Amino acid sequence: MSDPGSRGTLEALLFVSDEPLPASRVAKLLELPEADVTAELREIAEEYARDERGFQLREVAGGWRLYTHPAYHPVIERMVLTWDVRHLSQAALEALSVIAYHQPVTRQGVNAVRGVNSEAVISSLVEKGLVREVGRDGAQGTAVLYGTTRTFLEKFGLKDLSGLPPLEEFAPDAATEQSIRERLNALEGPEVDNDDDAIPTVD
Amino acid sequence: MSDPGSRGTLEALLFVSDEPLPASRVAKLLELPEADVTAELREIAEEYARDERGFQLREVAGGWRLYTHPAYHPVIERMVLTWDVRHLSQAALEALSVIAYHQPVTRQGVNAVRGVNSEAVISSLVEKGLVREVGRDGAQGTAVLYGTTRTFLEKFGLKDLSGLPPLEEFAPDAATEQSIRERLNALEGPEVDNDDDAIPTVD
Amino acid sequence: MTTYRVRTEVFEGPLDLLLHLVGRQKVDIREISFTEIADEFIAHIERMRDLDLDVASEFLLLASTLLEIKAAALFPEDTDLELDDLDDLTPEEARALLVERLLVYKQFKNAAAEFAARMESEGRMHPRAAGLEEPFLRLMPDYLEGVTLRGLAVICADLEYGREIFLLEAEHVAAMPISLELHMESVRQGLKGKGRLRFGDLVPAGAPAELVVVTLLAILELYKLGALDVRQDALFGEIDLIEAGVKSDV
Repeated sequence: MSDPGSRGTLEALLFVSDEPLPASRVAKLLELPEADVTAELREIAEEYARDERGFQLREVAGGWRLYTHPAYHPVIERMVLTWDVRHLSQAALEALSVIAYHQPVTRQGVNAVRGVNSEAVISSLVEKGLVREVGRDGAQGTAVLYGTTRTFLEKFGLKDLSGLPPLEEFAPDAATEQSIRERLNALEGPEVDNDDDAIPTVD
Repeated sequence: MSDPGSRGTLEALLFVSDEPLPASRVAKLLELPEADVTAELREIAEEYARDERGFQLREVAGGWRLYTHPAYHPVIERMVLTWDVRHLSQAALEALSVIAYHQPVTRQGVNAVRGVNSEAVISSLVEKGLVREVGRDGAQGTAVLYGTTRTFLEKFGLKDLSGLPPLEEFAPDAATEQSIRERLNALEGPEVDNDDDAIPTVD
Repeated sequence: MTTYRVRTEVFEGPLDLLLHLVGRQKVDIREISFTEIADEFIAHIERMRDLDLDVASEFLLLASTLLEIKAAALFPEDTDLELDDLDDLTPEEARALLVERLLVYKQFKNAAAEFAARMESEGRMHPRAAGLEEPFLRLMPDYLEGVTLRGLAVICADLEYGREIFLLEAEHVAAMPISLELHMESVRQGLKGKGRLRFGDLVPAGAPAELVVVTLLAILELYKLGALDVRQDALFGEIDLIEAGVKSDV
């Protein structure tokens, strides 16, 4: 029953952890190969899903953590006051996405993409623990560099930053791109159409 | 799957509770007869025991609560003992004292009293189980409110927070206060002396 | 929820706005028509008037953003070196720059939508956070070894008195920014235990105007947070502050 690598042991350890539990740490504690621990954790995760348990085991932010199943969110919400993360504003989400993809990045870097001052929005992201100062930009003197936190990974269900969907996926589609180009060019009259190839690209 | 009285629903509710959950409360929440809820809870408890899970469902004073299975207590103990044993830094003690006296308080509140960013320090207090999230500041959107834990109370043998010594006991005496004022006025030059009464006091 | 939906349509910056305008009409980059854009705003506000004053005022905020567009020749000055000399660019080059900027911005706007969706689905899962059970708590290293309750109280009192000295310095020595948070904390502390206070207790007669203003702001902020209740029985009468949870008629 208390076989070190058993499901029960892992369940018990996960149960008392209030942060993602790295498989490496469990492996060290139980003196087992990390691969075995990871395999057993995967199996537990699958078992919970198969048995339609009220909870699930997920790999997030560098470790494994137990969560409730999303199907029961409404009833949990009725019982406990939950932090509704949906309340991030559009502005905050934009700044967060720029920081997530461009980190480490200065506030000016975020401003440059958004075309608007992002100071207040970044402060609110720092306050919410989603973004933190990760250093100073040597070239720009003392400009603060921002990056995302482990809380960010947890809140967005990411194992690590490599789990971010590739930015290319979000490139505007051909039709949108075409319409932006056309509409900005349209007032110019026909001679501009020929210039299309000559447009310098900025990246 | 999300049938109100289902095993999944009850599991999810038990999962997010860190205190015994009365069957009557669950019954009210789910609008089900208490007897049905109790029967289902018993069944879940038996199932966990039968399947030799790492956790068990027990009826204790005041309700039902999930606990780790005693068979795994030695390994949990070993895990707890591997935790960081360094003592608290001065910064951590400051943050802890501010949280103890001002709880529930946001990180911004701690920053305001300490005059420096307290993010890392608060995180370390949370990790050590001395401080925990106690809610969200509704007015400020999603800012986390911090308070001290049961561990904190136990360590100091306090029944509750009202046992904290009143801060006023430790306020500087009149003489100290006077000397602070004089020192400040000295910097100002003679014409300010008349303003003595106008110095705002905030207590 | 309706408000929330409307709010997502609110522009926040020049690029956001331009992107929107581009989607609706033709925009000549060399000569962004301020009139046209202003008309656009007015039309929005007309539509919003019955809906939500907040939304309307956000649009007004945008009007000033537009002025910024004009003033900064479409881009905030400090953002991109290449854009500082926008005047030197040919209209075609300027247009091309703007197109690229809009495309990049659009890309992140799309990414932000994905983030919103992820956050929404993550918010439906609640992590196990119950932590250690009692029997294990005693095993935790004693981080508080040698620390006494008295010690903690002294630290906190020192910090608060340090803060007061800082306040005095701020008032007397230099035009330092006055922290609203510090004052909120002070008012909160003042009320704690006593239950109620008069405004005059916080701001003595003859106090500098800045202190009166910041104290009032702190009170309003605390009122907004629900930390206290405010009563004033007569016009220009004494203002009473009552700690939340304390009976106001006592």
